[in-house]
Amino acid sequence: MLVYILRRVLLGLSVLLAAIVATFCIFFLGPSDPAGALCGRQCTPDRIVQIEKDLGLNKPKTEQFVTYTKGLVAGNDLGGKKCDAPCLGWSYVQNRPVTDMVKQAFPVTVSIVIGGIVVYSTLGILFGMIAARFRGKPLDRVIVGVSQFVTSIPYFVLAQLFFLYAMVYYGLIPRAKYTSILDNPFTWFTGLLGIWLFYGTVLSANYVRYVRASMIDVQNQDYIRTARSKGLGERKIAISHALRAGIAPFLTLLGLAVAAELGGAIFTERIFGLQGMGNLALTSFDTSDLPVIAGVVVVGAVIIVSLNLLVDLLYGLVDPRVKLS
Amino acid sequence: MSLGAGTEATMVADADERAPGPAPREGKSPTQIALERLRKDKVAIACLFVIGFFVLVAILAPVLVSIAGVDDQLHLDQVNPLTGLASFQSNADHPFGVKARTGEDLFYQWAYGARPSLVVGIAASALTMVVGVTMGLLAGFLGGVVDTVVSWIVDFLLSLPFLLMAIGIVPIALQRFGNPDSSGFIEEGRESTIRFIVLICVLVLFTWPTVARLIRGEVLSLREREFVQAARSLGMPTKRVVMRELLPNLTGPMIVNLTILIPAFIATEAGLSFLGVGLKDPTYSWGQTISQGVTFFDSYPIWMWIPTISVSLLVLALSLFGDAVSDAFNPQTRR
Amino acid sequence: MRWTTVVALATAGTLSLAACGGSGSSGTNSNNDAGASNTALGDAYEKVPASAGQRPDVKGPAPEIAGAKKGGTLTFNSDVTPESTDPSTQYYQDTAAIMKLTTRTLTAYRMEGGKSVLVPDMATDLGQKSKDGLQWKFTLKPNLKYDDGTPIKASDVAYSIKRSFATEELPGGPTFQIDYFKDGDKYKGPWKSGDTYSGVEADDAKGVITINLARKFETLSYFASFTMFGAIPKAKDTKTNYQLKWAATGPYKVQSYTKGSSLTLVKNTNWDAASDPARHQYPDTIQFNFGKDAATTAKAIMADNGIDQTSLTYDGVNAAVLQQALGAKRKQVASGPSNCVNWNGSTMDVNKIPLEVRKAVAAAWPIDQIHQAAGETPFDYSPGGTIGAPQVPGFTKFNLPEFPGKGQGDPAKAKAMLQAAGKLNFELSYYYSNDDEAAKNVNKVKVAQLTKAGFKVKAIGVSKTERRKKVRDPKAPVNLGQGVNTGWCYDWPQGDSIYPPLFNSTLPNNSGAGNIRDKALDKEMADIANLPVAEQGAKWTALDKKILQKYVPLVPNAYSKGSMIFGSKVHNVVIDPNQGIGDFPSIWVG
Amino acid sequence: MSALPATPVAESGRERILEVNDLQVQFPTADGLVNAVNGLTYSLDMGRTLAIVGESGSGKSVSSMAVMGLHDPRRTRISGSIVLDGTELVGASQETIRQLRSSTAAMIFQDPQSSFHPFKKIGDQIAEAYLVHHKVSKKVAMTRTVEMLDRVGIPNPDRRAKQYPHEFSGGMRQRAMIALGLINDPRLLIADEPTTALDVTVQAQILDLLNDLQREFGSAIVLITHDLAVVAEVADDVMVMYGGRAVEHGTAHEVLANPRHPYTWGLLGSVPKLSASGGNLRTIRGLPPSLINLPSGCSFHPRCDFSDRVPGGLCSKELPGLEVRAGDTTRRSRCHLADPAGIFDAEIASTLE
Repeated sequence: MLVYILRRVLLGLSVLLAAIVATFCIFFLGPSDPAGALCGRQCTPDRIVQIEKDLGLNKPKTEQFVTYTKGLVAGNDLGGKKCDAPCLGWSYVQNRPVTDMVKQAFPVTVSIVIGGIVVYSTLGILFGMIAARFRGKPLDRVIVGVSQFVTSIPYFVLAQLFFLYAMVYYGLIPRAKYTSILDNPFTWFTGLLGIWLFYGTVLSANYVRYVRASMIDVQNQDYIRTARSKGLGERKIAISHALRAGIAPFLTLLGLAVAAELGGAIFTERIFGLQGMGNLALTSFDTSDLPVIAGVVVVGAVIIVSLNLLVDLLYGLVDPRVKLS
Repeated sequence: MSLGAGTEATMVADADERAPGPAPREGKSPTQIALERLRKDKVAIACLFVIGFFVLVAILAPVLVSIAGVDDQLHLDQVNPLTGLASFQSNADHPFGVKARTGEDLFYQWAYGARPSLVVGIAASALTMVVGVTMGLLAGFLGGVVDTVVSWIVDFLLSLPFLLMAIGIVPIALQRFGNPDSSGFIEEGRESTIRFIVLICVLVLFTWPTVARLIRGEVLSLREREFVQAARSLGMPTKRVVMRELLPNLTGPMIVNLTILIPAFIATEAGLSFLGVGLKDPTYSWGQTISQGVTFFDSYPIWMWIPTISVSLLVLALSLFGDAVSDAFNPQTRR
Repeated sequence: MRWTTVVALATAGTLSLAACGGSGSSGTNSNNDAGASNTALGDAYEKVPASAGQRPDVKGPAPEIAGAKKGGTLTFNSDVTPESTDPSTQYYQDTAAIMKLTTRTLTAYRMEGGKSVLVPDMATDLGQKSKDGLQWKFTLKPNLKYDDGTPIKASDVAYSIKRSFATEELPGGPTFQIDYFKDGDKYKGPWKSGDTYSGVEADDAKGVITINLARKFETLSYFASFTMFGAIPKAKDTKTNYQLKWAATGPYKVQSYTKGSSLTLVKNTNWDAASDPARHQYPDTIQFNFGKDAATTAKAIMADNGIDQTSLTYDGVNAAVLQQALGAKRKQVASGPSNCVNWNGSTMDVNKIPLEVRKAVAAAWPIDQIHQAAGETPFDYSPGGTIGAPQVPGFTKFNLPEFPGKGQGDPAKAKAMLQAAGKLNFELSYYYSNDDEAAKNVNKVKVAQLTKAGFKVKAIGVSKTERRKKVRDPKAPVNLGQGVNTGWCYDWPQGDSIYPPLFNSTLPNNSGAGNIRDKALDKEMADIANLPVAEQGAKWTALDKKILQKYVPLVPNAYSKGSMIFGSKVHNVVIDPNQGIGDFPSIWVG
Repeated sequence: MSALPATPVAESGRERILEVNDLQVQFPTADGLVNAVNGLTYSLDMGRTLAIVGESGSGKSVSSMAVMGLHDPRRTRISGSIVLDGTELVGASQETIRQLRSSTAAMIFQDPQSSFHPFKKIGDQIAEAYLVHHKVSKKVAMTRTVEMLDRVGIPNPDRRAKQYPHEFSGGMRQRAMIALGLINDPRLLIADEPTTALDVTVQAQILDLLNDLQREFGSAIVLITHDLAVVAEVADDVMVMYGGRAVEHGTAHEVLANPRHPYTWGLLGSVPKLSASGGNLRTIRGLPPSLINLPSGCSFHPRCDFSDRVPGGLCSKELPGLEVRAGDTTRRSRCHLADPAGIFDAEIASTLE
């Protein structure tokens, strides 16, 4: 198991490093004018030169990359602007370390995503199992039909309508609000609950059919037949034999889907007005604040890689066979 | 000891006896059998009609707009300058209404908007399949270093946040490949072409790894199967093994995947356009229209609802059809 | 130029954020139809008298607002996030309005029946000027305190001013102090050049701040209302992080601030109402939420449920609620003139376009269509045909027949003018943002109309960011829409903050309007600026007329308006005509 | 269809454990109704071993699974009668059937690789079966499990019980499967191809084991196989199935040495012989019948080389009954041929040597 974990961690690290290189290449080697953006309104050519010097933009790209990577590990001092590790660079527009901005946005996005994962995993597995159990019956048809329907409507339209009708016009669900879990776990929970329920429910529609197919597939497995031939009751078979096997592929899917969830969080943050990483990226996109976008992408990659790692480890717990591979 | 080579294959399949699979029939490939099943599936046929309808709309867009007598010009006189909205939702001149303020015809944008949805959906998923299947085959069949490298690339690409990357890549690609003239002028047509290509590339780039992973898994299990082993031990060239033995057996998962990808891409295109990094004028797309119209969903509902319903219907039809295809290939998961 | 959202609000639903702070848009009036049905709104503007200028004798406290209640929470939602809340660098309308709640300044505007007048705030008067006009003294009122109870010293104010010279560490603020103050170009702020600066001196014992000038600055009293003329305790200065937690001197102090997301203000118990003639302290808590989608915010406020009843937004009247705002929910809208005048991309390079052609452009300019295509509404503008804003004290509003400030333009007449000048098919070239829905629509209108008028049009679509650079590029190979191309928002209500920044010949190419190079004009502007403030208005009016007629550097399109929408339990929302945004300290809930 | 009490081996004195009468199993599918078992009748006494042989799709597994009640009742139509140890299973409640599983009738599945749950320890999986039917502690059940693992010849049973299926070799897994089958001392053991996946030496060991266990417990065994050598070694009786019906049913000696049905001939003919040096294997021509559209008359007639010897095209018109034919005493067969024994002796026997 230890070897397995080590291997996974190493793989994750190598992937992360590559993600950093790729991000750097895309965002810093591309044509852009960071100094011009940072220069502001009383801009003179001298000032641009000075800013470029401050930010090290006049140096060769390879050196810039080394500086960037070094900043991630050990921090940087950009022309008197102190940028502590992990330094993701300096925001041209906001005149702040990117790390500060990401630090602010990070817990918001992670809260949304994690809460969403809990809700949609629960609902997805629950409804998927129910549908599989009542395969071909009206209940199954209703569940599958509704999930088909929900997944077909663009998420952002649903979110807008939900926000306006459920939260604004009729006030059925309290307006979303983020408070740090460290400040007040209770308001953190109540503030995000509405979003989790909505986001999780909509997303679960994607997984209901998957879990259902997976459970049906499991039902057809030889070992379920064996369990039945032992004289085990159906409930016991469903919970102790089928569920465990049916969840394994779902876990894999979960790992794959984290990237997509981060995307979903962008729409969620935007529409529900939460200042997470997606909103941060969009704002920075609008002001061409490339270091911020790059920072968000790098941190996004970290989230994906670590959640993937977590899923892999969980998978290792569920399926004893992976320890060998 | 066995009953002899002639019955070997059927004996292997004996395990399926309990779960009644397709009854053996002479001279029919799994694809043909699946097609036959599809033909009998009423839902699948209905979905095909819906899909066909939108394909026709896309192809016949110029004809449709000329029948409706609408164009892509501004019609400032069509809207109330005070509220910016038209007084009608739909009339004979503008069956799907007009946009706020500018009075641009929405039927025109809807008809032409069908094109990018379908083209993106089909082109991107076809490309994704080609790349994904190729890489999956290479990794799964050749194994060794190739497998390690491809699997690593797959892991790497899947670790990048897709939407964030898309948001970043689009403007950069525009600047890099836009070839502006001395005054920074990028022709409108050129820009929308670039956006189109970038969008497809981004979709393909971040989706092929999923396909490759799946195909690799399939190939790994197929590789151990008797007929492939036999073909290899007989010294059949790799290319022939792949083309003759592997690919035909991958048809099922490939088609099923394709039917999942197309609606997913159509939905993604709409989402990206909503975020402002998808397609832009003069390439109309439903996602764009939705994102513009969603503000007015209560005061001018037709603006948002027509493209929303169109996208939803198309995606629904495509995914139901996909389910039907998947069922046809794999009756075990049949509803 | 105070920074504001001069560009029209992006069409709803798109996720683009306006780059600058502030409220609404800009504009002229629509066609006659609209004008007729819009009389009420249009006239509302006309009724606003010119701001009454300066009232040096006003003392605190501010007169109670009839019926105002204390208590409650007031919530602001905005799409836009403040760029910097550092008092030394802030230069945005919205941020200024927010910081008026927390930060007292030497002078301040206060609302008197819809008029905005300049009154002494922390200072006892509007400044005492020496005979040669090169030295100004401001005396602090006694017993002023920070929110932690420590006294405010004259040197704290001086320190705050000195910080504004540190443009490298704290970029983005106003720069008049660099231009006007003694050695302003040499002093680089307290970190680089040290604490001693001959331009700003303080005497803590007497509570006097002395400002030494390099040249006459008749409107310094107005400039002294900027937040850089507040007070910053040096011991608590955290340099670039001061913007995240700043010491309060006004009726409210910062309870928590998450940059880009939210700001919570609570009552400052150490604020002395008796000495403050410009502010009230009604709500217990004032909450700001930033980065909220404008359309949903607007819909929520109009729906008027729960917390939205005590919420408001300064994002303007979003198109999504326009119908309601014009009809049933009219009472939830406050709209009034702002400090901006709009010319919607009509700046013409006088060196590249011959005068006759410029006149033809003015004749053809499709003012109403542009407003409509940009999504500008009666809440965003009223007709206007001058460069200066009419509420500037002493300014007399006028309408030249060539510059009606409204209407659809006359392409046929323009074509005839071109023909007469032998300039048919003259090429007009300009940049527009092709990633902005409204800008693209406006461009379509322009191309159609100008082509009809016999011009050859080369419209160059670039990204918003790219365009920001291009329009200021001195060498840009285009002749239309360069420099200060959308319009101008004055920093204080006097001509010296309008005309010289636009037409001075010493300005770099494309950083003013029209690239006029005329020494005589420079002299004329300088002469007017050196007159006492009270005498300037009429002279600027005449100059405005002269510039329009002689140079035709731009086509005035509209006087901009500021608009706010608010829930039914929000009261006394009045737009400050000098800021284009509501006067936050006088709003109450209940 | 014969409605006679159908026991070819009338050996009284032994208790009858299983009696299957006119069993029909059908699966409705989108392609049509699959007739997997069509009127199967047989019975089995304690202490005896019945081998069921036939090609894929002949219904041998389906009929045995029906005895265990393992078909999904929602997607299967079963009619006829299955009496297991005195209990009628067709139409019985799931709970009744559940009680009988493993305790009265146990099944050993053909693919031990997939028949064990991959995520659970072998010992736990076997002990689970004991716990269902015995009110004992987990510890007791585990002791019993280890005992059974030892019994079926698994070395280090203590350690092995704590391992996962993937850590077992094929033969070991099969032994564990048998241990699972026998843990509740079932009166009837159904072994579905228990040796298919194993190499020959292991095969022999497993078969010996089954034989030993049968002797020890006196259970009845139904052995489903396609391996006629295995049949010859362990079976008392043999039933040959084709198209969901029994076509020949008799003692092992009768059926293997003197088969009376052309299909049995075909099966025997397709067994590779050690003596035949590189000679072609004989196979049965054609493909197994479609279970949706069974051929009219005798299901085997399209593939039968001898149907032209039956006059009047009777083979394609009328289904022959499963009857004791002239010259036989106990064995029953389903063929229109007037003198199958003659044909076998004259034409077939020589080819089988």
